[in-house]
Amino acid sequence: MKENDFNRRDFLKVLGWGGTAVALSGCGNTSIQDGQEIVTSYVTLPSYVIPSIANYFNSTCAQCDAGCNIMGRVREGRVLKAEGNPNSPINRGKMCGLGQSGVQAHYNPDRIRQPLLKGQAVTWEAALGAINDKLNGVKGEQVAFLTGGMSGHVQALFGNYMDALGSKNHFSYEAISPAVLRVANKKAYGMAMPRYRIDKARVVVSFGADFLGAWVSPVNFAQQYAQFRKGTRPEGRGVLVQVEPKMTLTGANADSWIGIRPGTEGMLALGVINALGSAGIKLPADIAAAVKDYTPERVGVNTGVPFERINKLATLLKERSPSLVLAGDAAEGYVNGSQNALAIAMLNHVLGNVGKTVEAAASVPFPQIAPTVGSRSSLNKLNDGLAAGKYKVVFSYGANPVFSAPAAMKFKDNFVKADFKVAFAQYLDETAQAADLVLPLDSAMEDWGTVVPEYMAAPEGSDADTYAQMSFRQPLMQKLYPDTRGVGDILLALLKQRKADEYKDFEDFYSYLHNAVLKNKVALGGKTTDDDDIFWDETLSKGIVPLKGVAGSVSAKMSAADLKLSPATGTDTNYPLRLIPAVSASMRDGRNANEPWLQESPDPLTTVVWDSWVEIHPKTAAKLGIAEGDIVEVASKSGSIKSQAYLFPGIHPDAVSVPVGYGHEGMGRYAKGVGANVFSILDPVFEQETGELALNETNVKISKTGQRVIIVKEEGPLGGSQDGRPKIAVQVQADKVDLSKEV
Amino acid sequence: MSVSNLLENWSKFRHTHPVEDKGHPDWEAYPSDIKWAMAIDLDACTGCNACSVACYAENNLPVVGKEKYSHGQAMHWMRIERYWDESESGFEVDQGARFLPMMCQQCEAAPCETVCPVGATNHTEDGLNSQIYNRCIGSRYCSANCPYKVRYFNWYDYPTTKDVWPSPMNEQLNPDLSVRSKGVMEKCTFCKQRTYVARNNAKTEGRPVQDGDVQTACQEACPAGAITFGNLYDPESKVAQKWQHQQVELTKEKQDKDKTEGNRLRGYRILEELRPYPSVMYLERVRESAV
Amino acid sequence: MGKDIREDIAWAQINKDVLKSLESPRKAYWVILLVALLVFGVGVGCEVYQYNMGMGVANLDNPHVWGLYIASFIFWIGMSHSGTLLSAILHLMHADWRKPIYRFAEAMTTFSLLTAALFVAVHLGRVWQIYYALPYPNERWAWPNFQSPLLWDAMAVFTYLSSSMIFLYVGMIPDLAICRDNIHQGWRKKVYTILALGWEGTDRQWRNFRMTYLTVACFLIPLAVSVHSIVAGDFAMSQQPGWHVTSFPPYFVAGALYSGCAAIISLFVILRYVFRFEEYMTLPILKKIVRLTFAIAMVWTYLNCIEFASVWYSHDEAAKGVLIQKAIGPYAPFWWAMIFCGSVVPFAMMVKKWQTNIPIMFAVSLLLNLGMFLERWMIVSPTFSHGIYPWTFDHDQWPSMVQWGMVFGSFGWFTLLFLVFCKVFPSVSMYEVKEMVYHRSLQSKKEAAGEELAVKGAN
Amino acid sequence: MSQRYLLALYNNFDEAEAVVKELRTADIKGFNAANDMVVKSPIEHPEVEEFIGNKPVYVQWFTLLGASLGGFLAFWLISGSQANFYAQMKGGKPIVPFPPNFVLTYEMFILGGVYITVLGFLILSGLPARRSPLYSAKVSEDQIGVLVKGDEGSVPKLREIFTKHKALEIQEEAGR
Amino acid sequence: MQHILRLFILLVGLFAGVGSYAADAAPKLTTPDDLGPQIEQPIEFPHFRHAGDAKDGGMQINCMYCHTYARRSMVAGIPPVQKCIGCHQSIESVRDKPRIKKLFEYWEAKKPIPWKKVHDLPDFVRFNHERHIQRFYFQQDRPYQEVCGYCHGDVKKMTVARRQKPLTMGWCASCHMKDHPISAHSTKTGHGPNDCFTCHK
Repeated sequence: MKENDFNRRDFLKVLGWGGTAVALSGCGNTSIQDGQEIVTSYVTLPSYVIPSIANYFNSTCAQCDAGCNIMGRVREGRVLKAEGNPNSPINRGKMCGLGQSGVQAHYNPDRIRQPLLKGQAVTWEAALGAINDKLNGVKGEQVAFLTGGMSGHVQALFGNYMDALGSKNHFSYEAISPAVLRVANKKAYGMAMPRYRIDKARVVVSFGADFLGAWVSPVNFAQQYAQFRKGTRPEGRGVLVQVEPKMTLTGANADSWIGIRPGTEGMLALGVINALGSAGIKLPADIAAAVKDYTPERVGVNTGVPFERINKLATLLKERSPSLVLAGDAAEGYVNGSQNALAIAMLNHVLGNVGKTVEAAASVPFPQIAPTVGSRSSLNKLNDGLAAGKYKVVFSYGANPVFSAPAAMKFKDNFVKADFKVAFAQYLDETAQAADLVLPLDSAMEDWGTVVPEYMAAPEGSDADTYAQMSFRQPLMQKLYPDTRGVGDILLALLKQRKADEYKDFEDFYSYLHNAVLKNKVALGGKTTDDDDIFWDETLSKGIVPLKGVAGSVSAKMSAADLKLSPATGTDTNYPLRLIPAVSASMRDGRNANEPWLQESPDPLTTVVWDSWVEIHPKTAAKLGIAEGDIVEVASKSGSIKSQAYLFPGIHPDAVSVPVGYGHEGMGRYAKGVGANVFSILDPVFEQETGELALNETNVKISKTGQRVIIVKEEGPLGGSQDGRPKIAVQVQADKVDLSKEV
Repeated sequence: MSVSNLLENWSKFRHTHPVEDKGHPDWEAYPSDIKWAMAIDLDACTGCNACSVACYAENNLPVVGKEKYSHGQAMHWMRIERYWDESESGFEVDQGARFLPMMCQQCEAAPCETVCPVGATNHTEDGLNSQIYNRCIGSRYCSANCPYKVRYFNWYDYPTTKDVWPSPMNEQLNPDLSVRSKGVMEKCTFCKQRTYVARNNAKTEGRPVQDGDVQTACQEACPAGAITFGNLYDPESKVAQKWQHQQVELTKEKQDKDKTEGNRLRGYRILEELRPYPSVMYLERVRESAV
Repeated sequence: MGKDIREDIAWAQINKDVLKSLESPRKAYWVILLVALLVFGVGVGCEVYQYNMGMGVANLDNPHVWGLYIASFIFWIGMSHSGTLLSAILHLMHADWRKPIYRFAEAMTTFSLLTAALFVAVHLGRVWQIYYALPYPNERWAWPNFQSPLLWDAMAVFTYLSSSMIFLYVGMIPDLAICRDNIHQGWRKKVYTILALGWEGTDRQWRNFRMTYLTVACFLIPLAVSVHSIVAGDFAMSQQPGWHVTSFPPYFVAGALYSGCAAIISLFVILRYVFRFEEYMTLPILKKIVRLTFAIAMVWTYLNCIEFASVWYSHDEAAKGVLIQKAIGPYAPFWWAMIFCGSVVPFAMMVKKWQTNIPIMFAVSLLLNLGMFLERWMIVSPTFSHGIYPWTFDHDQWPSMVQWGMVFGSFGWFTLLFLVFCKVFPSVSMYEVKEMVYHRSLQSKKEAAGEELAVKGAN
Repeated sequence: MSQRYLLALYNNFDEAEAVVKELRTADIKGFNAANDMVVKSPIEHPEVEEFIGNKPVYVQWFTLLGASLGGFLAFWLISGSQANFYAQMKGGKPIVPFPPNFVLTYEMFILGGVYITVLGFLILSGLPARRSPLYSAKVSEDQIGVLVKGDEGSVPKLREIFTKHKALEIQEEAGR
Repeated sequence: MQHILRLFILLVGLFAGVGSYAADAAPKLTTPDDLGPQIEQPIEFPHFRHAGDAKDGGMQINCMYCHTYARRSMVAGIPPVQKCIGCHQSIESVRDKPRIKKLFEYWEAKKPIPWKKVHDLPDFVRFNHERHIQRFYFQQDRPYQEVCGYCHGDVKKMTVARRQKPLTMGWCASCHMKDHPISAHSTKTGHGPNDCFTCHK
């Protein structure tokens, strides 16, 4: 793909509408109608474009923060499908369903098409002018900018803009993020996001880390998992043990799923360490002292896990090394979340996994493009500031806090207190609805940008210690609507309002990016002698820029002194059940809820579609007299929602679970009014060290409303039964098969 | 012509399949060197639905919405089934759930083919179970006779139904295959539009189709690489090697290995005993009993 | 017990009575016609709606792809069998009591087949492409798939429909001649003149007529059996549990005769009243049909039990599952209603007093027909809702109002056709009634003379 | 010599039988009982055939022809069309599978049989026909008609025989 | 009984005739002309001038010079405006002709020309130009006029192309069932695929 940019952009123009017409009319037309259809030819056309043969352009997925590298399949100027980039170390040519749905974010009929000032469509000049007016009247510290996670050149530009405003009020917010994990990892391993080598482990014990579903970088982990399960591996087929109160997708794939009492995961980890010690693993003295009280018997009573099982787990871990122990959302969403995570990390240290299956990852050499990761604690700060009236102008980009903040935080009320709220948005979501000015964003398939993933996977055979990468995001087709803009373009325009001189050379974000990349040609893997255009085109066509990263290191030792495990909070007699907001692989925090493929693809475990549900253990349900399809009210101290009850055996009897991401009041036709928003009833309880919202600390009570519906789901009336058919989904015990010679 | 054809090729027309010969009746003109087949490793499958969404994207599947879904009118060619381990007392969850991706099994002796009154579904020379949308008159007998229930009927005219492909979503539609109108049966085609291109390119280059020339959309997407697709007649292909290693033979309704107790292989085909000779081999899910 | 047909009734009186039915039926005729028209209108409305919206409005789904349309198709095909039974089988058996009623039974055959054919169209997702299923040389060079039982069905139904139409017509030619001779104006005259083909009752005509009638009757019997066997084949040829049953063809045939006989009782009662045929459709005839129906009911019940038994003793878990589901699953009320209507209600026909009680027999016949309709539904639907593949079981699927509307519409359509036929053509065979009274009077004369005469009768 | 038609109507079969028998035995010049006499009756009456003399019925030959042609052609047609260019396997069965073809053959066998039989009936009984001379509607009601054709010279004799057997009515018309 | 015998023979003949025709009726392998309607195009492109024989004043340009995708892709493709301009900007002699003026108008406005589709197959049909060109032009070495002309008719004598062949399914099949030599130097023959799936998408 060595065409200059002009041609390429030209090519991205949609070729006529003939192609669409062809696709649409299906089986109806059997007659041959000469001269009815119009076949539009290009005016000019690069030689690599052949009608009816697809071109692939590399880009980066924007559906979640894992930053998978994708290829857009482009035909006649339309992007049809996203496929994985085979050269990517992250997703290696694979894609998840969420990523596939990116095209629906792009083609979504509910995208905002013009800037909206107080609900009225305005021109960009007017919109940007309004921002300028408002900013001119306020001081730097009165401006707050709320973003989601960011990285790459947009991040750099954003940093410049905040500097230009003289504001330090950047709040990076993600509704669902491994924020506690980062802090705990920093303590335990010395780095926030080490590289996990599931593929090298013989045993993986995951404490609520849904790494196949929604945790950190699921496509990468799923591939590692596939390796891990191969009997032909030198280590043999790996064993997965999942410990969590509510079965996640990963739990559903475990060899052993342990439904633990919510909040006691750390204790179980210590119990396992204790059992390992009794089984003959040499424990450092401090650790041995710390875990001495956590005998399997006691832990068994507290966690609800039979102590034989703890011992068995310890035996397994002892016998099969290396192993990998992961701590995830389910273990961390408590007041004592980071202690849980630390206790779990300690298990890795005890087992000697650190350095083997927990590897150091490198970071990008340019700190200004390194990812800013979001957390919920920053939202608290913003909320407090807004409540105190500190901020006059608030920007919001890539976040939807009005939807995802607990109602008890009263975020919306505080948000509207600000004088002028600007939302950069693709949809008219809840936050955009509350904003004064809405700036329509390009979709990720129309936009330029670069992405640096937080979880840095390394390709096979590379120098993994120093491998870091930057991925390109480039337009896969011409803009659908002329009046949307990329976030980079908007930031640049805003910067020009502040520092016109510095940025006058850059016509748009593309030229900024182009310039920035070529300036750093050598660091990005080029030679000084390379022709600029050729280098640019080659870089773009690869989509991935390997960087020589800054090597990190994992700390080999962990002191038990860090570990003070406070007991799990008990339940309330008025609210006897623990609410576990479930993060599903496709819905995540709900930002993609308006993509119909995701709404229609069944939840893997309950197979429910197009609605939220309340998972209740059959025993609990029997106690409460609840049957499947009953509309139940889930009430916490902070509010209540109604949804349909689904009897689910994979949940702790003292817990109920409701998926997050549903219950939008805005966004669009596919998301609006579908399900209930469980974020709204979360109690404002925070993790004690990080200040993150403790997602799993809400206690609820369940009551029937008397209504009953037929749940819309994929599974039939038998639920998961095979009705005695001998050979449908067959399972075999590992010792009954010979996996070592399989092809 | 056809009567003379009948008399000339009588014996050919009396051949049965798949036991007697290797595929297409016209094998003299077209020596059947391709038999598309699949192997799905249930031990690798995580049930994540990526394949299903990829199928929606590739094959112009309509999103029917909640109301029609509730009537069971969903159009997922690839569906993920979730089973639980069963015991006397109900479902057991200690070893997770069992996921099973289920799509058209492209049976060699497909029950659906014989019953179509207009011959809209046939067996192709490359071993697929073809479904010709514009020939279909919608008697739905094929679906009635399909043991796997993997055929999906267009109960409504989805191209013109509200919110199925509202503009501009229709621009995502793949022009390589038709968008089905109402009253037509459809099903998984093993991404025929892709195999077509692969065969075409191989022919132009004057070589046989090689392993890796073509991937189905589900295979391409599957993060765990649970799906293997390829030419079963090509001994070099991965799928053929898998079938061979698992000692699963296409033309047997009861595999030899199953006659011996305690074989340590895990390949099987679903509902093999009904003798449709499915082209999809599943590999049993493995679970460790040590924990 | 009422009286049988008078043996001394004048032949001219027969002509007069029957021809009167072409002119002045009771008011009830017009009421029924109007109701039928309305009901048919509802059906047409449903079809228009379904045609425009797609089959989804029938509330069928994947995999529950067949519903009441197919059930009704079988029901109507089954209904047609009684006409053949009366006109062909009993003809060969020289049962002379059939003569006053066989004409309308044959008409019923034809019209219920026409109604059944309607359901083929209603059922198809793309009825506008139905010509794809016709075997004719075309520019596409494509032929239908002759392996498909549906095509056999189409062929069998076509053969049956055209044969029974021809049979009905041929048997009617002498009566048409009577009409031609007695009606002297209007379009009817023309119609009768054309249709009578110049029949004059010459010895040559009668000679050939007798042979033809006999031959076609001989053909019709195996044809009728084959038609419903083939319809049974739609199910029995498939691999689905609950359908893949060897005894389906005889079971279907028995069911067909059963529902047909029940329908004959209903129509007997209606025609007798509406066209004032008390003189001809006498209670002894009713008694004979009722007895025949009872016998067939028992055959059907037996075959039903056989079917259950063979499923039960097979080791096919799926088929067993379907049977259990029928009995205790969501369809249980309908299934038990079918058993009740089909196997228990007929015992009412054993009561001698009731055999000639018109209201009771009318009610019983309606119940039997309800039972037989349910039977067809219980064949089609439970297998879909609880078939071979557990994931796709589907217990919550019920026919929508559109489906029901079309089912009712079909009754309207049938009644409409049937009533119009009875108004336009003599629904009692005049010449055969004449033959009947002639032979009977001859016989009684001979008996009176003390002579021994071998008369073959049905009883 | 010109021909005359005579129609006599009788009340019952016995009288008609007597007339017919007499006409058959009577030797009347210009009148051939075998060819020139037709008995019309409102019902099918096998005895008529006996007393009018044995005349063969050929309908069954048509039946044979129709049935065998129907069956043969069905098989030929179906197999031929199955073997056309788009011959594609279905369900692993042969392209020309016998069981289904036999089912259809069976149906076509009957179809052919019925159609050709009825065709034969029409041909053999001379239908459709014009109204014959001297048709009386009475024969479709309750009277038996005996229609004869004879030379002018034979008319008085015929009339005499008719009246002898209590003819209800005698009509005469010139022949063509 | 002679008339009955005659009838028998007649009937047998009728049935046998009709039956044999029906079962054996392959439309003849000729490609009769079935002229489509005359179609008005935005520019009345003179095919005869470009592709016609020299004696007719044509320039004998290979079809695939302009319809360049035919040998590489499913569709033959309408050439981009650029292609027309490529030659025509150096052909001064015809620069003032109205059609060329129109062409340059499009070019200067950078607007695509909305050509009408002449050979329009139903949307569920996949006709692969590449396969046919490869098979007959490259492997069998037939002249391009014949290869293209088999379906498109004698375009080199037309101004605006007009459909000449019926393009029906039976018409396609008539050629597919014919045995064609597999290459110019081979006596081996093969016929076109007959899987429904090959052409129906």
